[in-house]
Amino acid sequence: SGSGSGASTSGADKTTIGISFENGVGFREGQKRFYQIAAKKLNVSLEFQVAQNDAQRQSSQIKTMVSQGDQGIIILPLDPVAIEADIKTLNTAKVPVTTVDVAPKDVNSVKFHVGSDPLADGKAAAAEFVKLADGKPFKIVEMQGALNSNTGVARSKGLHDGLTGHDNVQIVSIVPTDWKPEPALTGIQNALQTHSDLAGIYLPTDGQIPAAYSALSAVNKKVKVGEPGHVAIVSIDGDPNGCQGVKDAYVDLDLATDVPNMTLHSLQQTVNLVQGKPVSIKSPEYLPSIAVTPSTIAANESKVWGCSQGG
Amino acid sequence: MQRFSSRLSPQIVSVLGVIVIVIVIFSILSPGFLALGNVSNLLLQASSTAIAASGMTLVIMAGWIDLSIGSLMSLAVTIALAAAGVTSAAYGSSSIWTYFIVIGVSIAGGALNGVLIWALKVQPLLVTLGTMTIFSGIALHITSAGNRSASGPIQYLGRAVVFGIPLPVIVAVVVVVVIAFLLRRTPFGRYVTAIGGSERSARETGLPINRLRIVVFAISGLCAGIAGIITVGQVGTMQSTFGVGFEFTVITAVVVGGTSLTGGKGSVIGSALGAILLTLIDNGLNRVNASVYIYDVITGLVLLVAVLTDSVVMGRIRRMNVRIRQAGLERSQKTPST
Amino acid sequence: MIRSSLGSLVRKAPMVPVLIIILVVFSIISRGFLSVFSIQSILLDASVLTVAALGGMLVFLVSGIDLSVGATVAGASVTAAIVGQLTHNPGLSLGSALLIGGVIGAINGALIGFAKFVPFIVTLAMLLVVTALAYLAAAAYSGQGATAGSVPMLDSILAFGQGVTFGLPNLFPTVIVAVIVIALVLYFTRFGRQIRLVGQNEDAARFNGLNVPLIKFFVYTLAGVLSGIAGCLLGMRLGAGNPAGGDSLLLQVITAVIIGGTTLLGGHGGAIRTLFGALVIVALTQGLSTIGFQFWDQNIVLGFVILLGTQIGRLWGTSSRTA
Amino acid sequence: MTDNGSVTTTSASPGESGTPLMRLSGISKSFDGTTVLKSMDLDVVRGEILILLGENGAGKSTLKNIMCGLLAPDGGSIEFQGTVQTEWNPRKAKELGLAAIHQELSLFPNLSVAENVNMIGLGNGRGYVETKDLERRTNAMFQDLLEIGIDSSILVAELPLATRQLVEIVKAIRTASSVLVLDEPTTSLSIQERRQLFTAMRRLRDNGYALVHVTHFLEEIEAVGDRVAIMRDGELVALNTKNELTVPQIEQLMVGRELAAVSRPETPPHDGAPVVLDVSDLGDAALLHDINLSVRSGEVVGIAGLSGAGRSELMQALVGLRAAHGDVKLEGRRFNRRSVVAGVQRGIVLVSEDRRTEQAFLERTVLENLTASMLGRVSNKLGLMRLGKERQLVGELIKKFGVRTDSANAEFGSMSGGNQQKAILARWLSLSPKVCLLDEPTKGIDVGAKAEVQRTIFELASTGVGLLVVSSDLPELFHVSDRILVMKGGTITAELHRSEFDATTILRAASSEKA
Ligand SMILES: Nc1ncnc2c1ncn2[C@@H]1O[C@H](COP(=O)(O)OP(=O)(O)OP(=O)(O)O)[C@@H](O)[C@H]1O
Ligand SMILES: Nc1ncnc2c1ncn2[C@@H]1O[C@H](COP(=O)(O)OP(=O)(O)OP(=O)(O)O)[C@@H](O)[C@H]1O
Ligand SMILES: [Mg+2]
Ligand SMILES: [Mg+2]
Repeated sequence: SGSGSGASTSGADKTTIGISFENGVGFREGQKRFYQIAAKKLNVSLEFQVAQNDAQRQSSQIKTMVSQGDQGIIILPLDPVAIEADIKTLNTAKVPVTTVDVAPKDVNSVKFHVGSDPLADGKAAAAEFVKLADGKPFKIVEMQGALNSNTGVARSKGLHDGLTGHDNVQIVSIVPTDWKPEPALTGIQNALQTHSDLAGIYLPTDGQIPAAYSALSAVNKKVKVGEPGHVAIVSIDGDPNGCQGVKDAYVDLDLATDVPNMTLHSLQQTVNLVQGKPVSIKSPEYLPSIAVTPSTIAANESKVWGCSQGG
Repeated sequence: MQRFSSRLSPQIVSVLGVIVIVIVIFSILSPGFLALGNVSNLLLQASSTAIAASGMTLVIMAGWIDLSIGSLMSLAVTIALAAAGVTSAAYGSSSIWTYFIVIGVSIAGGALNGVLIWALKVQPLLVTLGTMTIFSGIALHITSAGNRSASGPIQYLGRAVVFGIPLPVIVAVVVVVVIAFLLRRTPFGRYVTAIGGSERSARETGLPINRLRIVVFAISGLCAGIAGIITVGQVGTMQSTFGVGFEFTVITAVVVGGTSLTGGKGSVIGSALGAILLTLIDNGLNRVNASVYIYDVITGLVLLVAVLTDSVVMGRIRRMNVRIRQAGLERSQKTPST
Repeated sequence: MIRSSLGSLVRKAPMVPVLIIILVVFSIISRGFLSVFSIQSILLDASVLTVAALGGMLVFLVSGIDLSVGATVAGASVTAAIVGQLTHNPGLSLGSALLIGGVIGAINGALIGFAKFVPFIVTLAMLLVVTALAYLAAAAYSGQGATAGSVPMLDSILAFGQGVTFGLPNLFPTVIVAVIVIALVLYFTRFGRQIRLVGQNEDAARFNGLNVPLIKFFVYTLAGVLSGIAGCLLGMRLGAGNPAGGDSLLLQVITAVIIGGTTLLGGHGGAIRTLFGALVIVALTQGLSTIGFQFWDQNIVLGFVILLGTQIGRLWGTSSRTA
Repeated sequence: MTDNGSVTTTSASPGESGTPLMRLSGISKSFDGTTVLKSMDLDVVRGEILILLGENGAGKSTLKNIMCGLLAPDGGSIEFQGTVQTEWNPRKAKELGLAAIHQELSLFPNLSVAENVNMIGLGNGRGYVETKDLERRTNAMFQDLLEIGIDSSILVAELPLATRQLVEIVKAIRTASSVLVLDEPTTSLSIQERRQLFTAMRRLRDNGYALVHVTHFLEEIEAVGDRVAIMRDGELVALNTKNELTVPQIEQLMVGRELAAVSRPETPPHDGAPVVLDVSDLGDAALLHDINLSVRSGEVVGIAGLSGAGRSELMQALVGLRAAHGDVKLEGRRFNRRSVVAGVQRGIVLVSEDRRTEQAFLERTVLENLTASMLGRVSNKLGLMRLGKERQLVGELIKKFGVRTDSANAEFGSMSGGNQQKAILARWLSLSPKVCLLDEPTKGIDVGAKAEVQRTIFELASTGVGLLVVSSDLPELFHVSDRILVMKGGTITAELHRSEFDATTILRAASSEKA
């Protein structure tokens, strides 16, 4: 039986939208949840296919969806270049296709793309560190998302761009993590070990926040924002860890991806295309992240997807 | 003399050599590399790999292999957290029972490997490849690939510090010493080594191969479980990627430590040193802020050097053995005429 | 007679019945699984895996192991893409991929055959180094990973790779050729015989005047070339050279080879049975995802196939022996 | 098929020492359809050494495996001390004090002699292994049982074959308390090692053990035997007390036909014959030194020596399997870039001693094993195999050398030890060499096959081939050699011509402290 929330419950009359999705990690599961919420709102049924980080499999799964008669297809590209070919096939087959989160190399090859703006997120993180440093020497350690992920690479690039010209903010170490918390833990441990005056930690994903806590508390530096000895944490995603971290005032800044709108718009426009209507939002749409800090979280809680229960 | 040649194994000498070289290099590049703090840091980071590697050494010494440990440790932790009612990435806490569940599941999983090999009559590689896939499948099925918060008691083992020494390090030392003793000094260990030397002879000698296999794999599973609890406790969260590829890290540590994948030759201490070497490399690269792109290049090259020195040292020892052997033979020829 | 010859076939290639079962079961429970289209995509997805697995199988035959296969495939695909973009010459593009594969294999072979290094470590190191270099190259070419480091293939190559002739994906004939060639090499050439003898007993091979180091060197080199070919196929398939393209490949290759019926300890193995090993993996995962299985549930099923698949061969084999 | 000249068993009643300790009745066994044992009956009696004879492939080792529970018989029953054993397995056999010496030694090369010998009940009571103490006890054991001094801390992998065989023997004797089966234990033992083994066996017999001694050396009947059991094609064809049968009768019973004694060509090679192999000042890093020897065309030069003397090493050095310095000349031309391939081209081949590890590809087919050394001949310039030619060639070899196998496609390992040996001889001798190095060529093969090998040796010699033959079987060496070199400690210590052949001289030269 098609277990898991992804199973196609394609009722006869309902439109079925196929979503070619990426490997399940916490953030993706969050997105999935909001797609299902949106699906209820728009009364369409979804069919998820997970590509297991295998671009080949994604390509053949997309074909499978078509052959199974899904009316519209949303793609979360694993490889922005490779996906082009599949988009071309779908376009020639006149199957409405949109992309989400990761833009294809030529974003105009799809009628609609919605995603976050990893470059901007990275820059925002940089800006926060610059602000905190306030001209004084300020050492930070950077966790690198993953080299095979557009988002990860772009977020890093944003961070580095944002820091150029602010030589007082120094990245003491860049740690490859593959989005995993374990390498993040050792990376931060080592940074704290090497630089007793480490002032900030950049995390490309909230999934690594607990690891940061662990490393900090091991050297008794898990201190709230504003209190002496606090090590700044800036992170991206806005998942439950991020939301909670900001609430507890351990995290200085969390850049919450606007998952609710991202999923809603993506599904809405795809349905529009299926129904032969034009897209009602200019493509590509890059949703700005919701920046929340301990002081602003109360006001914005409703906008941060991770704050809604059951994240 | 002869003792030396066969006991103080050359591979240990060589791993130690490489470790020293790596330490020297990094100490030059990054002062304070050998600071007490960083050393305990290193050992802490090496501990879980060392623990799992000790168990794996038993398996490999017998000429078998266990690919399932990574998945098994994630399965054990997943089940334990689920049992404790943790269903989210940020909320919910484990209970003290977590430990019993993890231990239980990992021993059971390991033993299952042993039983399957016996029941299906196929090579361990194939069986553990199968269970590896199944274990991780079940684990992901339970969490539907979501993250799980690992807070509360499950963190004790990973984070406690005793007399200024991180508890995981102490646990690792104990595990390594115990298994090393098992392997070298107990009948059980010698049987395992014997099987690695010649499974046919073991059968003709009447060793209880099947029972031994079950025990060995159970121990390997147990070690993986302990490693799992320590890691997840340290990290404080469990991601769907937890344990993926761990078996490769561990097997690498074992092989770098000089244990031969064909079985019969190797040492637990060597494996522990292998684990330390791997940690050294990462730790050092972190400290000198290497480019993310060259981490793997460096690691790869160091591994090659490690085995190179191994083969060199081996050569010297072997030549020495010949002389020793001849001596032994001379002795064995002096036979009083009947 | 027929029964026993069937039996020996099944003993040699235990995945044949498994594949048949899978196809039958899914064509029953999932409408249109046996459509021309899905067969095509099975063959298409199996192509890269199969060719890479052929190399893995050869290495197993000399009781070695090649952990670098996935990395080599990815590296080759990146090379093909970059060279293609620079020269706009399909021939050079594909040729360079094969060359890179061969070189990587040759280095493995030299270190293992002549320098007597442990295969596990050598190929592991190679896996790490090649992956890193592939990322570096791709990132350098595509301006620091604005596209996660993957490089587009030449359109001409892409067109061929995505194309279908007489209902067969263009890539598949390449695969069949590779399988047949390797099978012929193993059964009808001196080299093939030498591979098996070395794999069975290295010392005896030496005493019989076989040049063990050289043979190993050639085996790893050939495996590298096959990975190179697989890299081309991957590039054609995806339309891009992707440094991460081989990440999931290593485990699939090992699985395909092992369940295909090749033993790790050398001596026994073959090309045809490896093809079926690969087909089983692909057919199974595709079948399961068409009926809406999550990937983790697919893995559970795959695991059971790995465990029990070989049993069918065993039971049938023994029964047909006594028959 | 008990026709042609089978003798009715005038069995010496096993009743002398009461009921037999172990009784096998109607034991049958077949592998993949080929029957190996057909309703075999055998009584094993206390205080008696039963010599079990039979051609290669007669089923002796199979019977041994069944006796110690390693193989389950297809039919028949096993009684121990009068009680029928329902489930019979290695553990049960061990409990009842049955132990065996296996033809293909059951040792662990990566463990020390001490650990090998004491593998069963290693911890003896204590939970851990006292290495020192273990080694002391083991050394003592070798002293008491075989009167041999040995350093039992050495790894078995580092021991010469012969010493390994001794380890296997002690290992078995240690665990045996009622029945001891010895499957060709003497194949690579030197004369005096044999003597010591036999004394040990007699001592065990007098202590009420029952011993079954499988061998191909008929003189061992005289040496230790009490009764003789002869098997042919999986059946017992004769069971007699020691002196009831003459050697020719025995041979006939084993082989099923008359064995014409192989006589050596009366015309010995005249001294004018050209020297085909000429070795001067050969030596290596480990063992060999100052070796000078020459072999004339058509001459058979035997090499005697105790195990460890370096005879195998010399052989291996001559074909480049072992690094060595010094000059080697083939037919007057230098042969210093030595390798097996070059050797085959220049016409020198080595049939090495350690069949299992150095020659056999056990899981490959007989066919592939036979042509392993001549792949060049069964494949063309392009490297394509000429399978038809190969099949035909192999067929001829199997017939010519009387290899007993179901088919050319049978697994090599499924052949009996002796037949494996024949196959390997066939592999090398069919290369029509000019110089032929044979290391223990008749080791573990039956009288019939031995005769054939000797005939082959003489044939080769008569066609002008020069042979260097290592053998621990002195009578055989005397029979085939024109000249005998004695080796000790890695060099040649004596040279004897036919007239001077004599066991004691050789023994002295081989073992005396000063050469
Ligand atoms: N495992 C096996 N599989 C198939 N056939 C076998 C197996 N073991 C033995 N045989 C066959 O059984 C027959 C008897 O073998 P066995 O080893 O008992 O002979 P043997 O009397 O010991 O000969 P030898 O004196 O050469 O040792 C041989 O023809 C051999 O081919
Ligand atoms: N000291 C040794 N250490 C390791 N292997 C040895 C040693 N001596 C011999 N061998 C190997 O053991 C086998 C038997 O040779 P052995 O030691 O008995 O010397 P030998 O003079 O050849 O005596 P024999 O030929 O009667 O066995 C050969 O393969 C030889 O290479
Ligand atoms: Mg035998
Ligand atoms: Mg010898």
